[in-house]
Amino acid sequence: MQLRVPEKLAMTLCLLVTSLTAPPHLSLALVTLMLIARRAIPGLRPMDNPTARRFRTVLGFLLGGAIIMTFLNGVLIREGPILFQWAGISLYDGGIEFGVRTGSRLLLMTSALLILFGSTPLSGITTFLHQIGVPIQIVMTIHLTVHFVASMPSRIERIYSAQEARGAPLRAHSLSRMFSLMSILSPLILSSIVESIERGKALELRGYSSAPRRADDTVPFSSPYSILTICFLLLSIAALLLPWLLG
Amino acid sequence: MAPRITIDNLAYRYFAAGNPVFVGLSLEIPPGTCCAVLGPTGAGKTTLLEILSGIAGSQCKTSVAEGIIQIGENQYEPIPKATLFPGVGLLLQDPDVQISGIRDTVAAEVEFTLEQLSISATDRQRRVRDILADLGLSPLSQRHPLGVSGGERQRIALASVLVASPSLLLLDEPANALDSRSQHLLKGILRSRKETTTIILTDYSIDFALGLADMFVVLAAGRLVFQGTSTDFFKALVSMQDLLPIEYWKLLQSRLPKTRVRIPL
Amino acid sequence: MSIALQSAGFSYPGSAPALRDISLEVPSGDFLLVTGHNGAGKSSLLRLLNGMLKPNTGCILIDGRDTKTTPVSSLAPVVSVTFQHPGDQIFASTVFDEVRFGPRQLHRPDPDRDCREALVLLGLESFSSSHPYDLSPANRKLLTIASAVASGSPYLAFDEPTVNLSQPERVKLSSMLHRLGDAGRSFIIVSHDLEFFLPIAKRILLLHAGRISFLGDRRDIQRYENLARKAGVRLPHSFRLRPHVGLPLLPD
Amino acid sequence: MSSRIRHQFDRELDGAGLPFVAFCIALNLTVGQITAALKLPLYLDSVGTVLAAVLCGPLSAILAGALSNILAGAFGNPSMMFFVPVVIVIGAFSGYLAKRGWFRSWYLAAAGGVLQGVLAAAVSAPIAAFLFGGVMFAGTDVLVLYFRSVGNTLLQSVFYQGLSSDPVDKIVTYLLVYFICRNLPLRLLQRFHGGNNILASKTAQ
Repeated sequence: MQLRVPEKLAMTLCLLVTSLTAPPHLSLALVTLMLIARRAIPGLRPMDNPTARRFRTVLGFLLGGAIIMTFLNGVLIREGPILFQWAGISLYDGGIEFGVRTGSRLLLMTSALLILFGSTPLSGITTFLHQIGVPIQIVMTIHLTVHFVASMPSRIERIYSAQEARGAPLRAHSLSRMFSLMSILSPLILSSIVESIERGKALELRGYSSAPRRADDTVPFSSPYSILTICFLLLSIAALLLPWLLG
Repeated sequence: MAPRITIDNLAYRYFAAGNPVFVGLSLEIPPGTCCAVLGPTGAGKTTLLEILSGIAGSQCKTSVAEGIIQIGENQYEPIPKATLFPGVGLLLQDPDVQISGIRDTVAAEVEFTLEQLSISATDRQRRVRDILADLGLSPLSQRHPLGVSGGERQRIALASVLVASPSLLLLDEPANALDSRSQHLLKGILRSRKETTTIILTDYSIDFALGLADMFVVLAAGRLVFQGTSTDFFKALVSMQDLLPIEYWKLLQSRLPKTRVRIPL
Repeated sequence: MSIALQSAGFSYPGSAPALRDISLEVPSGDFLLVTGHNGAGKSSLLRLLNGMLKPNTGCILIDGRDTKTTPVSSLAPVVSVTFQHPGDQIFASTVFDEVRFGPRQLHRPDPDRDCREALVLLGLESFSSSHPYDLSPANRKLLTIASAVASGSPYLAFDEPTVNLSQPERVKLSSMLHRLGDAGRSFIIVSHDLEFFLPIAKRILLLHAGRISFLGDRRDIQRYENLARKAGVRLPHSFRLRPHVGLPLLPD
Repeated sequence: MSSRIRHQFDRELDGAGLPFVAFCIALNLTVGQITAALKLPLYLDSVGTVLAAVLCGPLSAILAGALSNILAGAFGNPSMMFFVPVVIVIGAFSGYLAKRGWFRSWYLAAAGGVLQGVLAAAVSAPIAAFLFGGVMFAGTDVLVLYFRSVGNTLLQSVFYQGLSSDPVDKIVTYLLVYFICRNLPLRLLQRFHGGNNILASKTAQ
């Protein structure tokens, strides 16, 4: 089964709404379901190895964090009956329950979003956004941002070396490091402003004008609302009403 | 149709209180000419191109201008207020900036220019294919536009300008940062466009313009020092000594002897 | 005062060594031109010199101090390294403040005087209250060079200082190099621009695949030329033609 | 989108504005690398938003903020997406301050930073409390737990935790933006739609 972008977006929306309203065991069940779907459904598989690796790290980190937070909550939030007592440390039911609820919610949200962005190229999402009428400026900004983000670390590194070589106190006590912040941020912003102006010229010279001259003949959007999309949207509404349904 | 460019008594400054970039500049460039604008740093070469392309009028909100500019049939008083896309194309000095970075392949990057015009998708793709073939970029069409060599990047930038078929093509220091092979290639491309396009390019030294430009304009500190054919330019260079910074004049002089033999006198 | 590299080697984590077994001494008053193909290790060498990178093998002694144990900030008064892109360091709102930053950070006794002298040396004195971004790109490049000069470090290292400079700025740069060279300052210059630097350099270092392929006096240029051709670096035309018209390879 | 907003949006995101807003977003997303390298206990993750507010205008700032969090969510920490309302408030508020001329002197900018910090803490507290139970998987979680264990409600605890860090962070952000923009040459300032926010004070000097 090949999922298309609108279907995946509707599915993610549905999962996000559910994560906010569903009880912990349902959330955890859905997380498991998503993990299976990520392997089984081609449209949800990660695009490449780094994405797959990131998925595993983030989720693993989150799981570990959730367990620690649940424990800490159980110790520090003294509500409800004591579940467990050992060497002067008491675990309270209220805290544990709160921890489990928050942890499962975060797990579901994170896995839903990670699967969406791990399996869909950004250009697929932006094309969809443009087709449903999001202004072209926003779509272009997203693409340019991704382009800039990729070049940022090496740029910061270059500025850092250049300023350190001039004697900027980048490793001194914290007050002078505060001042050094200016000597790093300033060149970064100044050179980017100059670059933005040049890029802006190039864009306008190639016909970009902020008053939109939208190409009306972009590939027509065959049918944005497939049965699957509608199902997921309806499910989202159902999920919204979940607390009321469960009483 | 290649347009005739007439600049009449142009005065320009970036701020009302700032130093003037141009004072009383008048120029005439016949249709289908390749005109080289020479001059030392700060002579106003880039500003002239930016004014003609309309980008100065559109972006420099505090600038002050006087005079009349005529490009083909259109008259602007004093200068164009918005970019004259697609009739006028300007290739900026730094090709990396001209490549927008919002498209993943060379073909899509070049096509982006046409998306601003109402042209059908099939027409767009045909024009992109043609221009890439013209500039020898067809093998790169599916590569990432920033993952190619410097000379190729500049040709991609040029393709993204030329694909809109401007009848006035402006090039800012196109020879900068190009090795001699790429320069040769670029010259060939420009020569083949002379019929249909008026070309104005700036060049710090005259190496690139030699053998390509039919007309030379020399600016110094915003004033016109010379305008005329290449033959006249070589004759007049001796008399420009007092009008140009001495180092720059020497540089122009030093570039001449090698080529003088080629000029039929 | 001297800089000494003792069989220094460096590799970025997880990749092949960028520099291998580099032994080199730069005595006071030297003018060392570092050449080599892209990726031959030239910029790594510059970063090793001011302690930004620490050698994995061997050691680097700057003024007798090991860079591995000395903080970068106390090496800066000895070696001042300037990188290629002016945009990476310019942050002040006037040319004067920009140039004064270095001498101030290095606690020089009279930063204002250092700054004025450096601006005069590079012919930028008339711009001292301009905004750096109101200068032409070429003058902005000279501005970064002036910043290094003003820092008063006896060793000045530049990465591709002639890129983007046109004739008048080149003249200013070369007069600065001559005057400071006569005053006893030492230069380490990484550049492709042999046409500009061969006539003024004292020694030439050729790096090839992270190793020293040639290190010697500029008078050994013939031997350099043979090795350089193997390393994919060619002498500029204007030099290669000289022997054909009966001139020595290098002008004196 | 009403036509007036649309018009303002088009004006702010003109040729130079669009790449600059993209840069501001990239700055928001990567400024953490700088503070980490300098070992400063600051986030500064709205410095790009405030910069866009001053140089381009309020709508650009809102866009910069919203896209920063959405992209941060897409590429790293998905919970960032739920704080989009917070950054929209930050963008709108700083855009408003810029328009009213709060970036014309350092003390006004600092005062704006304090207000912004309190506002940010107030808006993010309900989201952090009700959606995440105050758990953000950061060092600050311990602080929230501390406030709770001494008897505050969850919402209060999250708000106090926000108050302990946000105002300082925003003061530094605002001052940085103030000093950087004040140092811009007129030639560059005039290219931006919001350049007038500072131009007036510069030409007056």
